[in-house]
Amino acid sequence: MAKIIAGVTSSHVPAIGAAIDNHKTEEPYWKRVFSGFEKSKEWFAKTKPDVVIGVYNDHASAFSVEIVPTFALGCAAEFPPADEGWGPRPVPVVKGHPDLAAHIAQSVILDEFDLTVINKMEVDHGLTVPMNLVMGDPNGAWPCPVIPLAVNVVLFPPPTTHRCFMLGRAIKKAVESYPEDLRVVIFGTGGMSHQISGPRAGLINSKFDKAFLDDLVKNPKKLTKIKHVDLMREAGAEGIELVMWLIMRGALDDKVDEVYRFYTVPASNTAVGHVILENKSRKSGGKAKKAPKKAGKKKK
Amino acid sequence: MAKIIAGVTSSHVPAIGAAIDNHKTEEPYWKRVFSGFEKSKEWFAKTKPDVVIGVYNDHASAFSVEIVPTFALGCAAEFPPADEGWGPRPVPVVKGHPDLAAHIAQSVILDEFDLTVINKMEVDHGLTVPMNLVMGDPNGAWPCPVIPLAVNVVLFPPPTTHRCFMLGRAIKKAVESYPEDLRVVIFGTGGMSHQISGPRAGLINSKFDKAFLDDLVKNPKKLTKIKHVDLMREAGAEGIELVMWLIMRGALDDKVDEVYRFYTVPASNTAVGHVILENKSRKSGGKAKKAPKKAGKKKK
Amino acid sequence: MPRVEKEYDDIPGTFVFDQERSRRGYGINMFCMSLMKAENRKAFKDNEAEYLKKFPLTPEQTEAILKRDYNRMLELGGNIYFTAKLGATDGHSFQHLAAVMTGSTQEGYAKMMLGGGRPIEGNRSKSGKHERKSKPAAKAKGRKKAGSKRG
Amino acid sequence: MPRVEKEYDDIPGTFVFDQERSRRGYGINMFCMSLMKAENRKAFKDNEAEYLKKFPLTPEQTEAILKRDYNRMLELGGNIYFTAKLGATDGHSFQHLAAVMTGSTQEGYAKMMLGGGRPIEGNRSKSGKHERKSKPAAKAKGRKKAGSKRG
Ligand SMILES: [Fe+3]
Ligand SMILES: [Fe+3]
Repeated sequence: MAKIIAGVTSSHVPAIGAAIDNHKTEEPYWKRVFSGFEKSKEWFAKTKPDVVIGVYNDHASAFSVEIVPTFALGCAAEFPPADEGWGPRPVPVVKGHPDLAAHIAQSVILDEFDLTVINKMEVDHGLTVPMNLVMGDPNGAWPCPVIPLAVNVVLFPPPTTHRCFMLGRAIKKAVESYPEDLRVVIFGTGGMSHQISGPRAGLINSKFDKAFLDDLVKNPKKLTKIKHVDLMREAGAEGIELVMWLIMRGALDDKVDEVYRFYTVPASNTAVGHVILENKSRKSGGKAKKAPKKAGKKKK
Repeated sequence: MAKIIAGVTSSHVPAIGAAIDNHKTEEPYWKRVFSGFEKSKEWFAKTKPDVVIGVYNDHASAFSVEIVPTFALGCAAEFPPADEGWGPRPVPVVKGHPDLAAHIAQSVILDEFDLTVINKMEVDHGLTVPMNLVMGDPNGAWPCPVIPLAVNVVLFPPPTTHRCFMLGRAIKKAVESYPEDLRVVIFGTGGMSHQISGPRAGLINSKFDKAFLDDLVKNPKKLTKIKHVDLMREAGAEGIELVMWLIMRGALDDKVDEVYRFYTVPASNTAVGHVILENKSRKSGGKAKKAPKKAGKKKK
Repeated sequence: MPRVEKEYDDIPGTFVFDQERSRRGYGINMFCMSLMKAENRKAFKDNEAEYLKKFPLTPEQTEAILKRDYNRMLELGGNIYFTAKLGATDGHSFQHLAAVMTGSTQEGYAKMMLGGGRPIEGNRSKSGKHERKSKPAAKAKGRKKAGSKRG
Repeated sequence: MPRVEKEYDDIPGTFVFDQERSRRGYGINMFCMSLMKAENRKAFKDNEAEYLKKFPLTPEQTEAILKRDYNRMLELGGNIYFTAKLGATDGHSFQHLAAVMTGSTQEGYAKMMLGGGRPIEGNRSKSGKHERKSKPAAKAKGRKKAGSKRG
């Protein structure tokens, strides 16, 4: 059976993508940011997940105001990088995992999440920047398939933190009922505190961010009570992207090991927060030999 | 404050639209069908709602397999008729109610329904055929604005009957918190038993349909326990459209008056079922003078 | 991954359009969607085989479309709400398509419908385990069990 | 219907993109989306005023776009994720746009960010009722209260 073994959060600032694409990662300003992800790349290379579920928000790239899905799960075989106004990022096409994605879609819809199923979509920096940061230089191809889950945070209101947490729970259940041994890592991206619009742009609330990180690890249910207005007030208008981190957290066990944390200000307009959380139970699932082989069970 | 005063269900067979558009309503075959809606037209003309919420399913007209929203609420100012392969139906453009639609969208998303907000959409026979049947000949313009709510029943799985009922409840709450006196009627369309695909096409289960109608009126919670596989088995593969009737029912009071019922077999491939349900409390809401005027309350 | 058997596979004469079928039939369904524009309908009718080359179709799928084999289209991942647009392009009604898919003449099918439609008794499941203990399936002319010809 | 006051209207220097704003700014945002294609960016740059005629824009909206008045675009229903595509078309970064919207030079803005960003103290609410009883807002150079210039 498949299993979610770990969760990763990371901000997804477009300027980070530009720094990578324009080979500026060694400049002092950017080195401060990228050095915080060195350990993450080692962790990812060692962990070698079979699939990543990438929770992110589309920034008016795949979805305009004509159609705005609250939760859109990418079930396609591939997702090309979007042209966000300066040409598509020079990164490989993101390969999906249509079988697992279809299984998750069916499972969470029957669990009463009103998913939008997507079979054609371009993905923007919201997904690909964290992939760069955590997976490293793709060098021609990303190391594993990624199932994109796009969450609306553009048109008010986004889903509540509580709803996001519960969707994470439903995704966990869905993955665990998939009849193939797969080790899955889930990314929650966006945030931390930032406002990139209007006269209050540049807002940073590090105290809020650090408390959010602490609660995310140890007391996520507390975060499921935050109202949108308070998130926007404390973490900036676009800091509301933090709701997505709760999907990641809901998909993990109640108790997790925090194996890494990094926080810095600023990257461009934004506070960068990043944690890696592992399920304590991770060793019992996935490819471990002791897990009974249930895949392929079917009637004659 | 706004109020849902009544609910209407009706099948939405495309051939009924063709019969109307080709002036065949007086032929004996069709007269049997249309005569069942005479009283409904009188009822609608007398009831004169300010807005209709039209729950229907898109038949691969607005949504292909590229993007399939479970629940998509039309918030646009207008919705042109779609060209389903024989040219658009010669009916007027459907005018929406953007203010009420936006209010409902915000309210139900905060109540944890994962709505897709739509600001551009063409509508197919699923919406316009029941409008013809209940509103009568539009003669240039439909009598009131209609907010389309498109429900996925094409790509398996559709939302459960229980989820649909609960969305109805959330819509009721949303409408009742809208600060303008509006009398709203909600349509649930599709069904009843029919299968239009494959070797089992033509399936009709009148016993099931009649029990469904009885339960819909008096014991809707029983219907919230039906599984998709049983709906498809008993009412035909496309009979699963019946899930949408539960949204209508959930938006009404627990106890309702059944003011009209009509059932006939066949219209083309389908059993036609139609009921009109009024809230017992209908007289206390809407434009009644005794309702306190709360609209327009705002800070200086 | 091999197809995991679904509970609904036991419903006779029925192709439930799930994501597995949707993926397989992507080309069929996107072709059918294209017929929502008059100019595309004309281009298709002018040279069907040529028009179909614009879509990712297997040779079997192309053949099923050209032959208007509606059941085969469903088997290959088509969905009726999409394929109905091909029917509309040909000037056919849903009832015509239904007759074709059940292996009936349109007249015979229409007669079955006027007689109350295909009965549910005997048509609930392939395995038979969902049949009720009510009276046996009616045997009236034109009211036949699903899947007698195919599927 | 008149705009019903929202709780988030009390957040200073902030335009929350709700459906009311989305409807108003439809033309601005659809114009910005069109800039996701290189040929459209070129057509726009070749003749901006002419290109804008293809979208449902009010004279105020057209003027705000031509003048690159990013705050005015937000006021008129634009959303930053859309208007950023106009910035990208001009070769500008998000940080440049942020500097413009706060009335700073890009250098001054970048310096504020390097100094820890705009502080939350004093920037929680217009009404002041959401401020904490902690120490008063820092007064460091470049760390200013939002909305001092507009909004
Ligand atoms: Fe973002
Ligand atoms: Fe239908």
